[in-house]
Formats: sequence, C-alpha cells, structure tokens
Amino acid sequence: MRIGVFICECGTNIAATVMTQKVADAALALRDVYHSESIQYTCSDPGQRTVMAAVQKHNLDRVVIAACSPRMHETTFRRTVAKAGVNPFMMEMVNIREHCSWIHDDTDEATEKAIDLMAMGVAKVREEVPLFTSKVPVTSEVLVIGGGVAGIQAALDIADAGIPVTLVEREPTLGGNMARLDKTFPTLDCSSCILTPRMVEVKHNQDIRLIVNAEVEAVRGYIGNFEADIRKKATCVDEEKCTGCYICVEKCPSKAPDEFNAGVGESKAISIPLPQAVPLVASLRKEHCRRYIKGKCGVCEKVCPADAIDYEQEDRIFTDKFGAIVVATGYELFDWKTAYPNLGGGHYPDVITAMQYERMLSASGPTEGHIRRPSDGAEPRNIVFISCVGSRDESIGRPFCCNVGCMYLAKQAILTKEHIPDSQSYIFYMDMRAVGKDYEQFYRRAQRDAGAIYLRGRVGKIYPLDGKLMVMGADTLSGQQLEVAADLVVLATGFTASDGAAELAQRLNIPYDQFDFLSESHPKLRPVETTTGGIFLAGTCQGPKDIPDTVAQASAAAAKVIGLVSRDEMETSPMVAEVNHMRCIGCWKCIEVCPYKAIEKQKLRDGRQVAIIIESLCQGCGICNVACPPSVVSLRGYTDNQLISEVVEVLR
Amino acid sequence: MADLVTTIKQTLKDVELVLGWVRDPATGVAAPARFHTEEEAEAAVFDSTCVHNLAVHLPRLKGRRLGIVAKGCDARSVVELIIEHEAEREDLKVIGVGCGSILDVKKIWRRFGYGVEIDDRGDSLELGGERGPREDFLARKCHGCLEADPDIYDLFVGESAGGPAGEISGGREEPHPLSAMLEDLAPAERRAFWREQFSRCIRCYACREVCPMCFCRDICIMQTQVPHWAGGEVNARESEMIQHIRVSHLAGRCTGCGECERACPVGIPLMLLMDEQNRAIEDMFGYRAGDSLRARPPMQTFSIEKDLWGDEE
Amino acid sequence: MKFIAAKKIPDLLGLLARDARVWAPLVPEDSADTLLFLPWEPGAEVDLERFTQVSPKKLVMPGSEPLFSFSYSMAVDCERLEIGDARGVPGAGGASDADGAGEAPGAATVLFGARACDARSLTVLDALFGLEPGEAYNDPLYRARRAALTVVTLACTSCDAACFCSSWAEGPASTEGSDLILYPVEGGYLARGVSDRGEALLVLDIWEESEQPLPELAETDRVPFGTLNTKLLEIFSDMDFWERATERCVSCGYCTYACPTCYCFNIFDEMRGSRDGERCRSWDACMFYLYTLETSGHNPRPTIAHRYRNRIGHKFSYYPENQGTTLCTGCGRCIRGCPVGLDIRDVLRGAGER
Amino acid sequence: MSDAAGKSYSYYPGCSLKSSSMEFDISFQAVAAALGIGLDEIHDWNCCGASPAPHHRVESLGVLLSARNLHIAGATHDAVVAPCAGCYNRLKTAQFKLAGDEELREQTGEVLGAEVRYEAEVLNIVQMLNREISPEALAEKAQGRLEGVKLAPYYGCLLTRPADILKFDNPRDPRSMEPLLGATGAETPFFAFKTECCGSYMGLPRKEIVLTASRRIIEVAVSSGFDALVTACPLCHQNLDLRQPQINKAFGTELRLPVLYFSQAIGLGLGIPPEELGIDALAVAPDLDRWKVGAA
Amino acid sequence: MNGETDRADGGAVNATDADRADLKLVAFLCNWCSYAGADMAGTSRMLQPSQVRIIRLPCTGRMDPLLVLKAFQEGADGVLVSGCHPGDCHYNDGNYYARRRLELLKRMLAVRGIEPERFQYTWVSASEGARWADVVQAFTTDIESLGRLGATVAGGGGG
Amino acid sequence: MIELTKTLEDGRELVAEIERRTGQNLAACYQCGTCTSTCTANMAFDYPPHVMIRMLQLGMVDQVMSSHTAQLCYDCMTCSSRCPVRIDVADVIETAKNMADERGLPEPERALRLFRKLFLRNVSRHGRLHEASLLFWYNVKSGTLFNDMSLVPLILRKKKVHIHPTRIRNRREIRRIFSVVKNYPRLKK
Repeated sequence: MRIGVFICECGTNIAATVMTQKVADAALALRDVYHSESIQYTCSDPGQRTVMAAVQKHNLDRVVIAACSPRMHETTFRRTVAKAGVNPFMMEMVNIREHCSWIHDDTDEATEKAIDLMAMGVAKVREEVPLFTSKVPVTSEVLVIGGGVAGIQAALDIADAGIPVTLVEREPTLGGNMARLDKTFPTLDCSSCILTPRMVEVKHNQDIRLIVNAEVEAVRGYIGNFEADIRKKATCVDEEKCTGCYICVEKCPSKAPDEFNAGVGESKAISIPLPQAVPLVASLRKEHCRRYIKGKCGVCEKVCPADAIDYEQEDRIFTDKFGAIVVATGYELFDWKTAYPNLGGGHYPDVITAMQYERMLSASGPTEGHIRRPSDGAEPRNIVFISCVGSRDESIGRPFCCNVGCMYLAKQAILTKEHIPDSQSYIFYMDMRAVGKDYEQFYRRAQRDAGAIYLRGRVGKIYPLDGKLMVMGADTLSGQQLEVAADLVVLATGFTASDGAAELAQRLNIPYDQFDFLSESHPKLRPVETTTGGIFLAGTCQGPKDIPDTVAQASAAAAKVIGLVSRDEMETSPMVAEVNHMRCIGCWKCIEVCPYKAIEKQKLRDGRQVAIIIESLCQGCGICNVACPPSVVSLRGYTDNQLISEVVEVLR
Repeated sequence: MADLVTTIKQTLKDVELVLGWVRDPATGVAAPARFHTEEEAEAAVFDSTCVHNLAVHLPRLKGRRLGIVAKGCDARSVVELIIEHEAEREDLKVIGVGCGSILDVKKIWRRFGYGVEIDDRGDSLELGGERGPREDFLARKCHGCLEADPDIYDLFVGESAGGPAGEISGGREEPHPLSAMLEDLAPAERRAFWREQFSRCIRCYACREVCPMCFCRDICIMQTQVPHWAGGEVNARESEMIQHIRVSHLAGRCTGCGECERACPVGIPLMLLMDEQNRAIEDMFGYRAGDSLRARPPMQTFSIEKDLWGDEE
Repeated sequence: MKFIAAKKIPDLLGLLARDARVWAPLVPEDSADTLLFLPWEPGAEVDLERFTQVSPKKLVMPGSEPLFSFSYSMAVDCERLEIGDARGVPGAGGASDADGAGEAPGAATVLFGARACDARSLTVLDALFGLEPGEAYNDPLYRARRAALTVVTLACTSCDAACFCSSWAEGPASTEGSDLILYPVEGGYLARGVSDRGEALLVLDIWEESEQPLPELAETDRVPFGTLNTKLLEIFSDMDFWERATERCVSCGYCTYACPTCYCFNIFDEMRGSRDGERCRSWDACMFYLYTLETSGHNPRPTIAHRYRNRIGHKFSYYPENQGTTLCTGCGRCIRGCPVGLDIRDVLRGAGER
Repeated sequence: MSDAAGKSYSYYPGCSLKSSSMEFDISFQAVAAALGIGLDEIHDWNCCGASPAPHHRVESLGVLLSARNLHIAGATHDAVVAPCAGCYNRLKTAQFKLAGDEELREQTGEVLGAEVRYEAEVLNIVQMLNREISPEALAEKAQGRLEGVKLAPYYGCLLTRPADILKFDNPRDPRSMEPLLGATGAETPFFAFKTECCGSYMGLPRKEIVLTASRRIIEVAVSSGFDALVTACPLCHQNLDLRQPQINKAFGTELRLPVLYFSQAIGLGLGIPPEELGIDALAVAPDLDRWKVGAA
Repeated sequence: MNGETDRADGGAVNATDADRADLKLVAFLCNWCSYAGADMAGTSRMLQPSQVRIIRLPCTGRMDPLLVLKAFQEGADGVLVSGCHPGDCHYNDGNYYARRRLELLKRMLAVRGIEPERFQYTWVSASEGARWADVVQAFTTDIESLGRLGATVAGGGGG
Repeated sequence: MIELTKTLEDGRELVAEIERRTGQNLAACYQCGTCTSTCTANMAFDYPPHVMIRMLQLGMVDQVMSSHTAQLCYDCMTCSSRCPVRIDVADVIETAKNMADERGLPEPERALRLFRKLFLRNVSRHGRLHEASLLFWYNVKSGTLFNDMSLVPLILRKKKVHIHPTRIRNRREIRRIFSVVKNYPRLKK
C-alpha cells in the first residue's frame, strides 16, 4: 500500500490560513504514506502533472488530495489519477478550503484541523478498494410525456437524430397551452402560425409515434431500460377512420363546456378542440353526451361518413421499453376563485382570466377575435389588467413568480389597443420583470405606444357598482389610494403544476417540490436531469417559464437523451451497494428499505436465497447498508470500515 | 399433561419435529427438547419452570416444517420472526399453552443451590422444604407480561390464563427493578454505572445466542474485522460497544422476552437497556414488537407526517 | 490447629490486602443473585456459602491481555515496524483493558475462597502453560501471574446437584493447587497450610488455636470416567449421537468461559488508529463458529454438534490421552449456568452407555 | 333560568344591547326563547372596554375588563354567548391572551382576588345559532317566509378578524350566516362588501370616515339589488342604520336600505311577530308587507 | 474506574480554554445538502469554531447509529449529524429513515448517560450556508458548556 | 431629504422593538400596496399604510410614531387579512401608536384622544358605558356642541337611550382594574 498525499495551496485561498507544508510534513509521518507535497494550484494543468509524476515516480497506488470541496473537483482528480494509472476510486479528496481555510482565521487551529482532515482522508483511502464502472445495455426508444411545445420540441429533436420516440399526450390534440395563445411576446408572432407546423411535423415524422388521449400509468426499470404502461383512453372514435370532417360536431345535440377555449363559448359532447388539431380527429366526452346521460342518441354514429364512431371502444394499455424518458407535462393556470373572494371569487362574469382573454383575442377563437364583455357582449372601453393573481402571494401559499405575467399583460395591452383603438388599459403590477431578450423594449411599447397606464400596486378589491366593476387599488408610486371603474377585468393568473404531476412523479420515482413542480437534479449544473437516471425534464413541469426557455430546455433535454440512448451500453457508477453473498442471511431488510427497488432475492446454487443489488438501479444512498444487521450489504466508497477508520483517525 | 402430549403427537403427523420441554430428572425442572417421534413426545411437559423461549430455534431450523410449544410471550417472538421472514407461518404449527407465570429457576438455584427441590403450588412456592414468596422468584418478564395466552396458535393446550400473567400475579407493567435507580443518576453517574456493569462481561455471547431475534449469530458484527465495530478484547469498553450493537439492532424488534438477562452469567441488567428502548419505541411509533403479523417493523419504514422529531425549528 | 472466627474473616482479608490484591467471592453491586470473584475492598462482604458463576482462572489468564505494542513508521521510502515493550516486562505500558484483571502481571494477588476444584484446576493450567522457566514451553505472562498468586481454598462441607468432583479420587479433599485451606466448622474456620506460602500466612497475628476436628467433607455426584476416553473416540463419527446430545445447545461460550480448565485463546492485532497497535490475546471458545472458521470460508466444525463433540473429546479423551489429565475438575459451573439446561454429565454418561 | 328541556348559555349582552341596540337584545332573547335555549345573563357584568380599551397604551386594560366577565361566567357555565361582535371579539382576545401569558393571568388573579377562570367557550351569535338549529330544521319552521327577499350577509371586521385568535370562519370569505339566512327562504347572493369596514367608532371624532365608508357599503348593496343588510354588530348597525339619514344629508343621496340584526332576520324566519323583534326600533324600516312575513 | 470519579458530575465542569480547544467534535454530513451547505458557508467566508471535523456521507440514510456510538467510544465529546430537510432528500427517503434511527439513538444515549446535547441532528440545505455556520456555533457552544465527555464512555478511554 | 445611513441606524432599535412586539418581519413587505388599496380610513391618514411600513423599513420610526395614521387606524384589520406576505399591518401600526403613547409623544389627533379618554372614564365610573353621557361630555369637551345632535330625536323616539347610567354593583373591582393601568409606568422618550 503506497499512498501519496497532495496538499493544495489554492494560491492563498488555502495557504493564507493553513500551513500547507506543515500538513504535507505531517502526512509523511502517517503509515503507508510514501510521498507528500504541497502544490500551488493542484487543479491546474501543471498541478495535475505534478500529481501524475509523483504517482509514477513513487509507484503510488492510492492518493489523497487535500484541496477544495470534492463537490468541486472530485471528478477532475479522479481523472488525473486514472491517467497516472491509479484506480480513480482510490483517490480521496479532503476539503481544507471551504471547510477549513475559509472559515477559520487562526493559522494554528486551521493547520491542526487540516492535518486531522488529511489524516482522515488517508485513513479512509487505506480502506478503499479499486472500483470499476460496469455497463448495461441501453434501449434506444425514448418516451416523451406531454405534447405541448416542450414535448413537441424534444420529440422532434430526438427523432431528428434518428431515434424512435413515443409521444404521449393526455388531451385529444398536441399543442398544449401554447396552442391556445393568440400572439406571443415580444415579437407578436401568431402562436399557432409557429406552433402548428411543428405539430404537423410530429404527425409526419417517421420516427415519432404519437398517442393522444393517453396517460402513462406505470413505469418500471431503470436508466437505459425502462418499461412503461401507457393507457389510451376510449374516445368512442376510431382515430384511424376519422377524417376530421366536423359533421358529427355540427350535428351533435349535446352542448359541453369548451375547455380548449378556457370556458369562453361552448362546445359539443363530440368535438375537435381546434381546427389545427393534430391528429385532426373527433373525440367524445361521455360525461356530456346525451347517449350516456339520457341513454338515447346516436346522431354522430348516424352522420359519420367514415363509420368512425365506436360506442363500444374500451381503454387500451400498451407496454413498451424505453431507454430514456422526457417529462414535459406542462402547467395549468391557477384556479383563482376560492383564493380571491376580494376579486369577486368568480361571481362577476366580467372578471376573466388572461387565458380567456387570449381566446377572445384569437381570430380563430370563439369570439373570432372580438373583445366582448361576457355579461352583455358589449365592447369594453376601460380594461383593467391585474398581475400576480395567485403568484407572489404567501398568504395563499403561492410565493413564487409566474415568470410570464408581466410580459403577457404588456402583450395583451398592446393587442387591446389594436383591437379597440379608443380603449384604455390599466395594468396593476408590483414589479416589472422583463428579463428576456427584447422584453424591456416590448414593455416600454405597451406604455408608450399602447398608452397602457401602469399602476404599481396590488388590487385590494373589485366590486360591482352601477354596471361597472370598481377596482380598488393603490398606486404606491404616488402613494394614492385609487379606484378604476372598469368594463372588463383581466386577471393574470399564475402557473400551477399540471393536474396529476405529483402522482406521475411518484410513478416515475422522481422528486417534486411543495408546489408539485418536478425537481431538477441540480438547479444550476443539472437543470434538465432528475435525480433518477434516464429521466429528464422539459418545460413548465419543472417550474414557470416562457416559451423560449421552454423550447431551450426541451432541446437541452433532447440533447441529453440523444447522448444517452445513442450508446449501445452505458456506464454505471460503481459507488453503489454490494452484497457479500457468502454471509447474507436472507432477512430482506435491505429490500424493504430500498427506495429504488434495486435489491432482489436470488437463489444461489447451494439453495440459499440471498439479496442481490441491481447496480443500474442503485443510486448509492446506503439506507440498506444501515438496515442490514450484519452489514453484509455495504455501500462501496462508504463502507463501514471506511467510516469507522475516519472516526477512529480523527479521535486518535 | 396428557393433553399436551396428545397435541404434540397429533402435530407430529404434520411436521418434522416439535420444539417443547422435557423434565430434567436430576433437578426436576424443565429443559428444552425436540420431539421427532410420538415416543419422544411422551416426555413432553409444561409447567412453571418452562422459562426458555423456544423461538430461538426457529431461525436455526429455517425452511423446515416445525411445531413449537409457545407461551404467550414466546408467541410474540414467533410473530416477529414471521414478520422478519425467519419463519413461514404455513410451515409452522404453534401449540399455544396457557401460562400462569414462569419461575426464574436460575435465581432460585443461585440463592438456594443448584437442584434444590422446587414445589410450585401455583399460589405459593416451597424450595427445599422452605416456603418462599413466589413473587420473588417470578421471571422478570412476567412482571410486564403482555400476553399470557399466545396471540397466534394452531392448537391450544391447557387452561387459558384469561389475561396477562402479570395481572394474575398483580405486577402488570412493572418497570425494570433498576429503572428508578437509573432515572435518578446524573449522566456521568449513568456512564459509570454501565461501565461498572460491563466490566464483568466475559463476552460469552450468551445474551446473543439465546435471543430469538439475534439471528445473524455466526456472522454477527460484534466479532468481525469487516466491519470492525468492536475490538476483540474482553473489557468493559468493548463489551459496552457490543451491547450497543445488540441494542441498536434490536430496535423495534425486541419482544421483551428477557432471555438475554436471564442467560447472562454475570448478572448484567441487559433488560434495563431493552426495556428503555422498547419504551422509547412505543412512545415514538406506538409499536410493540410481536403485536401483529401485519405490522411493519418501525425501523423498516417511516411516516412523513408523524415523524416530526428534529423539525421543531 | 489454627482457627479463625467467622466474624474475623474481614480482618484476615484486611491483613492479606496490605501486601496484595485480594480476590474473593463477592456480590456485584445491583445484582444480588450473582456471585463472582471480584477484587475485595474493605467493607465488602464475602459470600462463603454459595458457588461463583465464573471460575477464578482470569487471575492467571485474563479475559484479554496485550502481548506487546507496535508502531508503524516511515523510514526512507520504506515502512518500518517497531515492536514496543512486551507485557510482563517491568515498565511495560499500554494496557488497554480497564477491568482490573489485566493489571500488569507479577503483582502479588491472593485468591480467597476458591474451592478445591478451582485450586486443582490451576495445576492443570500450570502444566499447560509451563510453570518452570526451563520447560519446553512456558508463557512468561502466565508464569508471572501464577508465581505471584496465593490460593486460600475453602473446603466444601456441602455441595449441590451440579458438583461432581468426587468423580476423581481425592474429590473435595484435594489439596492440589492450594496454599492454604480453610475448613468450615462451628463458629469459624480451621486452617491448614499446604505450601510454604500458605504456612507463612499462618504466622499472621489473627489465628487462634482450636481443638475442633476437621469437618466431614461433602460427597458429590460421580461420573464414571473409566474407559470414557476410548469410548469417546469410538463414537466420534456417530453424528446422530452428537446432534441429539446438543439439540438444545445454542452455542454460547458460557460453559467454556466459566470453566476453570478451558484455556483456548485467540491472538489478534488491535489497531489504535492507523499507526499504533497492540497484539492481544484473549479467551476464545471452541463452541463458537468463528473458532474454527478458515479464511477460505470453510469451517471444519460447522455445526454445534461438531463443536460440542470437540469440546467433550478434548476435555475427556484427547487431552487426557496426551497429557494424562482430564480437562475438568467437576466444579459443575457449566451445568449450573447453562442457559438451556444442558448437563455435561448426561452427555458423558450417554457416551459411556453407547 | 334555563328552559328545562334546552341547553343554557351564559349571556353577555354588553352595553350597546342595553341601550342603542336594544332591538338586538330583544330579538336575540326572542329567538333563544323560541328555540328553547336558556340565556343566563352574567351577574353584574361590566363593559368590555369596546374599541378604546385595547387601543390603550396599557394592553392589559382590555384583557382585565373582559377577564372579569369571563371569570364570572365561568363559575356557572361552560359557554358564553356574546351577540355583539365587539364584545365577542374582546372576550375571545382576552381569553387568548390569558391562555398564553402566565404573568397576565397572575396580574388578573390579583385584581380579581382569585385565580382567573378563563376557559369557558366564547361564542358569537352566528356560531351559537348554527349550533342550536340546523338550516334544515330552520327551513322547516320558516316555511319560506322570507322568500323573494335578498339579504346581504354583512360580517364586518370584528366577527372574523384577527383570524388566528377568533378562529371563526374564513376571514376573507366568511359564509356562516348564509345557510341559516337561506333557510328562512331569503336569497343570499355573493355580497362584495361582506367583510368591508364601516368606519368603526370614528362616528364622533372623525365622522367623515364613517359616512364615506358606510355610504359605499349601502350603495353597493343597493346597486347589487339587496333588500337589506344583515349584521351582528351594534357598531356597524349604528353606522349603517342610525347614520343613514346623516349619510343622505352629507352626500345628497337618497339611500333607504334596512339593516337587520342577524337575530331579527332569523326571528322573522321563525315567524316571531316583528314587534317582538324590535323591528320598529330600526331607523330604516323594512317593507315587511312585501316580505310576506305577516303571513305567519 | 478511577478516572471517572473525578468527572462524576461531568455536566458542570468549568471548561478551561485548553479543554475547549481539545474538544473533539465529529459531524456527519450528507453530500447533497448539508455538506454543500457547509461548502456554501465556506464560500461565504463565515467564520466558525474549528473543533468540528466533518465526515462526508452520501445521505443521512447511510448514517449508522453505531457510528455515533463508535465516535463516543473513541473519545468524541459531541457528534452532529446533518442532512437534507425532510422532504428534500436526494434519495427521496434517506433522511426519513435517518430521522427515526437518530431520534431513537438520542433517547438511548440518555439511558447510557450521554447528555442529549452531545448528540444532535439537524437539517441544513445546500443553500443554508448561514444556517450551517449557526449550527456549528451553537453545537460547539453546547458542548463547551458540557465540557469533555471524559474517558468514561463504554469502558476505557482507548489506548 | 433624509440621510439614510443615519436614519436607519437611529431607528434600528425601535423598529426591532416593533418587530419583536408584533412578531412580524417587516423586511418581508414588498410594497404591493394591498393594505392601502382597501383601507377605509386612508382618506384621513397622512401616510398610507404601505408607506408606514416602508418608513419603518428605512428606520423612520419617529415619523411613524407621531403620524396621524398611527392614531387614526381603528384596527379593522382588513389590511392584515389581505396582506399577501402575511404582515399584520394593523398590529404594526397599533404598536407604533402604543409606543408613541408610552413615550408620551404629542398626540396629533386631539378629538380622537378625547373620545377614547372619555369613553374609558365613562366605563371606569359606572362599570358600563352610558352612551348619552359620553355624547354629552364629548360634545362639551370637544367644543363641537351639535355633533350628532341630529340623531337625538331618532334615538329618543326609538327609546334607545337611558337617561340615567346603569351602574354595576362591584365598582371597586372596576376601579382596581383601572388603577392597574394608571400605575403602569410611562416610558420617557
């Protein structure tokens, strides 16, 4: 056993407080340490070369590097020692910067502590054994959950690399929330003009299998080797036969709420959500259909020229294998009514959400692009926009910002001026967040060109008086309490995680936050990964964001996925649990506690049943190691003896 | 006890062997035995000297079809062993016996000499012709008896005790005799107390070997180099560490049968530790090992909503 | 004959304790039913009626003891191992055990209240570890302790059902290994010196003269050893016998650790941190699975039956065959204390009848 | 004393109910009697200190005044009912502060010469009536008497705020009055100003505040088509009813919106004759003929 | 056994400065939250007492209660465990198991005569650098007021 | 203009006291103005509620304590119930007023003080409030003799007034309560 110890000075970051040479000298007094030295910048090229040279010169087989946090450079130095011929997992990093030199000012104390930490590293590295990464085969097909702009982008990017994709969408059409928007900020492109071609591309891409009206019901397996059950819900329409001719929709006698249009206008029990739907097929909602409510009807079946109506249709379940999963389940708008009785709590028809307003603005929407008061159909003159409804409000448990409200209200004010030139928009806001490219100019345009009056304050109350909606607010800039007599009030409701996001996360075994948004593995450095290998996030399922960010994240996730599944096999971390089969007594405590179902029973040739670790599933948490009474299950890299030796060394 | 003998014989038709007791002719008290044949079963007895917890043999006989004669307290161990996959309910025939309470034979012997004649009349006790207060010689576990009749059994023999034995003897839920003393000690005094106790330990591992729940046995980490939790020396320091290991590993699993303390040749109050831990477990999780076959051992699970310790800030 | 009144025993112990550490049968604190040989301190009440649970062998063979200390250090690009002082040499340090039994060997010690069986066991161990410096094998640590030990034996006028020392010729009357023997009589004890060291104790100014006759000693159970040693060899392969014999055994080490003649030990290194360590010797027991576990994972004595067979065979067959002494003195501790009521005599008799 | 069949409450009327809001007292007693509930007036009760006491720089003044009433009530009853929203608020606040402050309990004990009893449950009128009669039971008795009448439940401030002390209903959108009012046959659509403040006790020192605030409440109610406001607060009632002529005079308006006490509305529903409910004491009289309450 | 009597009332010992410097404190930190939190405290240059020695774990789920006992046996005066806040575990469940194991341990340490303050467990996230610095300060202060644990734990004091 | 570093430093202690007494963290306020937007008394205030909080954030605690707002706020708690960051605005203003009283700061709202004082004196005398004498004495003392006189005929007609005050029996206890308050030490500024 020949250990080398390298003490990094990190310029003065460490050396100013820790006498690095003294630490290096102390290392030489330790058993098995054949070499030690202090290096000015160990992570630099010359620094790494020094380490490699010393390894070779002194024939070292283990290395301790006392420097910054292992969270910073552990990978760097593993690579360094590997280049020098040492097993990368026989390198132990000791943190004498963040945990020592930077938090102490007494040189003697800091040096003494650094020596202790270094000695602990030596003690631990002595217990280390070479570890080797292993490989598992990778299924190349990819599952994308959610057919909004994020899912579409990810699916197309992945398919472009020649990788087969299955895209699962819960609704009858692709498009998600973006398909409901009129125009998009800050360019005022028509949303459907840019989105529908992408939707059609999905439809025609040979490598994409699109399954609408479907949900992912169960996921098993692990990175490279997932298996998913996908439930396709019965819609009473044979998608293969339906031509999207709309005859059934026209003839259907059952009215139904128009969810696509956010409740503005009405729809039918059998419907096609929008003319640009992909796939362009009708679907029937039994809960609104006269045939199912009253027991008699059948008009759609009679009128359908394609014979596509099938009342007997049942849910079907597909099971398929996937190498990676992209979750792009999007968002829903906050249901503001119970949270804001002071804004009328939904009792006033002329208080609407921005999405409803969006549908009104849209030429293909239920009002054909005309802005109308829902109460009487009149064209409003004074329109009040209210920001942050359900955002930045701790009192209702929603402290976060929706990221897009400021900008889409600016957009709606500009569009309002275009639709009704003599209108006046009032925008209540708290802080203007215009951080994207060209956003600031766009916001200024709403003020300057569209004449919107920006009032800095939250609205306290809306009440009806003499046919108007009185909006009580404050303009904190002038310090005024004020009221606006509005014809129409538009609420910028916040984002909320999509319905069922938490349940899906549980099925996928990925973490989610207190608001049910899915959690990324690291907010900065692993923003599209989840903590479960092989599962990636795209778009607003991870948190509120605008279209450019959504698309960027979707492409990033796609890039990660392509990198993963284009390999035939992949390496897994060796720092996972292992079982000493000789000694396993088969009590299965490890199986009971494993959060990843990564431990199974296996029968040995002698008939004994023992636990085995599925290395590709194991994430290396070590819960099993503690649960195993004889410590037969041990976590590589953190074995009992490694931890004990650290304890013993520091207290020696 | 013809009834017991018949029952064992009947059970033997279905199983390989039955764990029970026979009378040791030299001392007249019961000793554990295995009955393989009907002939052997003739010797089966059950009386108030059947102190041993026979469940200790179940893990050793894992995978075989067995019968076991079990008192209420022993049945708790059986339950816990089934929960922990050390015994299969289907492969086990439990012959429940109604238990009035059990004598601590070793205590009697240590005081009156090995083999002293024990004449237990149920309400009183005569030892070598001298009358002794029966209360004084009850097994410790009877004082906190949770179940005089077994909770699970396939066949039942004898009279149902109709309630916890402790109740019958009037000593229900009695804490360990030393717990009040320990309560009064300052932390440093407690440390000294335990060190004193463990200085007697000879590391014979009887505590472990008689414990039905210590089924790792031969690979127990008390003695291993990998992992090396405890040194090999026989001294108070290491003995306390190995007992730390035992207590820690029995968290939520100890049914309080008291075998460890009974077996300890040097009289270390091991059940004082176990009792305290069992109490803490019950307080924290409302769990008592051996209560139910459907239970989930508390250290093998968690509750997001209820486990709020350490969250006070 | 010399006589001492029962109530003056504490005074006697006090006198003995002036120059030596005195071990006597005492009740440990908080454990009224336990009786052990423990260091006597003024005020402690010795119990000379009951039997102790563990033999006094730890006085000559501690539960564990360091043999020597060592330390690793680096010389010029090579590792050096320094061996520290061995124990038993004046000035030795580094004792790790704290329970008192392992105090530096060579300190004067009195074992008070041993029974004839205990005293006799010391001679068995003496033969084994080598008492004389010139012998082929001798153990300096054992020798140092044994040489400093004075044994004051308490003769048995009564016994219990576990005792079987009468199986040997002298039985309770054996004086082997004793320096001084106390005979319980009316009101106190008669004393008889066996060795010079024992005789020397009789000059202490505490004894009275007494005319009382020596009491009648106990008569215990007898195990017919006869040809048992060959019998045991004959049934060596009769695993059925051994398995049935050990059905109730749970393989703990009590019988061996309580036994005054079991001497098995293990030697191992204990590190104190990564550089310094001690080589230790401690009791081991043939009833443990690990006792014969080989590095390969193979265990020649995998079951309790195998191990028990060895225990019996060693004590009553192979050792007597080779050394002429049975490794047993009939003290009965293994019977009294067995947690599952296994009686070695039943096995021996069973073997004899086989 | 209490009706033998029913339950009895300790009753804290407070000063207003014995003078300017006597119709609240009358109607509440009438409703209680009709439901067979006993009301035992707290012996020798004192003023709770209303708004000025808690505004005093010595915070304990308000607590001490209410503590005395609680203490007396606690000797004989488990529950105290205080119809006046202000009195209810003070009693609850005193109870809350006493429960959490040992020093304050000691101080109070010294003043009262005994260890203070403060545990009696404090109920407001809405709470109590909800407990004593279910909407279904009331509907059965009411037989739709107030059908066609639109009532605006007006909670004001003191009944629900501060929520962490009172723990009564949702302070942003309370709905405890509606089920019982609805059971009388009346309609109770959403009223935008149900929790808005009327201007409190500023009537004397800063009249303009009260008149402005109260005017808007009445105006919105009228504009929304309500036939009457329903309140449980004498101060609100004073500002909205008694001062309605002042409002009209100050702003040149012609508002005439009746403001009923909750107990009056329930009483009408139960068919208690209007005169026994003190309806005639209201400054703005409701058009009872249109309300068909005479039909009973 | 003699060593302990002079410390028999350990709790009230007036720690000398030398004692304070000699305090041996061990902290076990999960890699994802608390270790990163301690890194953050470092990056923010938050001065802390220097007696604490940090041992990195992948997760508090890996925290064997025996490690705490081992540390006390080896002469630690205080042991601290810190992981992700409940609900935030990188491995979903690890800290929930840890919470049970460590709370039970804390109660059992009291039975063994180790003051509850000597073993603390807490939750510090990766972003709570300041909180980590506070935890270290408070923990060190707690142990300082208790003084050295002495050589009385689990028998001897080691070599 | 204020010199902010100094103002902040000078006000730190008192602001901290307000935070301590109310249990609020004033730094949480992001000046959305909800409190101001529905305040019924704002018309009479010199500083709107959100400005009060802002001034406290800047250490301008003297202005806050001696403001009309502090005196005029009648604690309807509409602001507190709607605050999106859950600051109990009413309690903060109320506490500022109490601290002003303790320090004996001049009270800008004379009429209001008079009303409160007379109200409590009325209660302390009788044990219960006698509305008629309160109105009488208020009008006499404030010099606004005809205040609310328009209500008198209505009140009399509806028999809503007792000419003589109702007194409780145990007035000694009431006096004890008020004496506790009287003997309460007043802080010097």
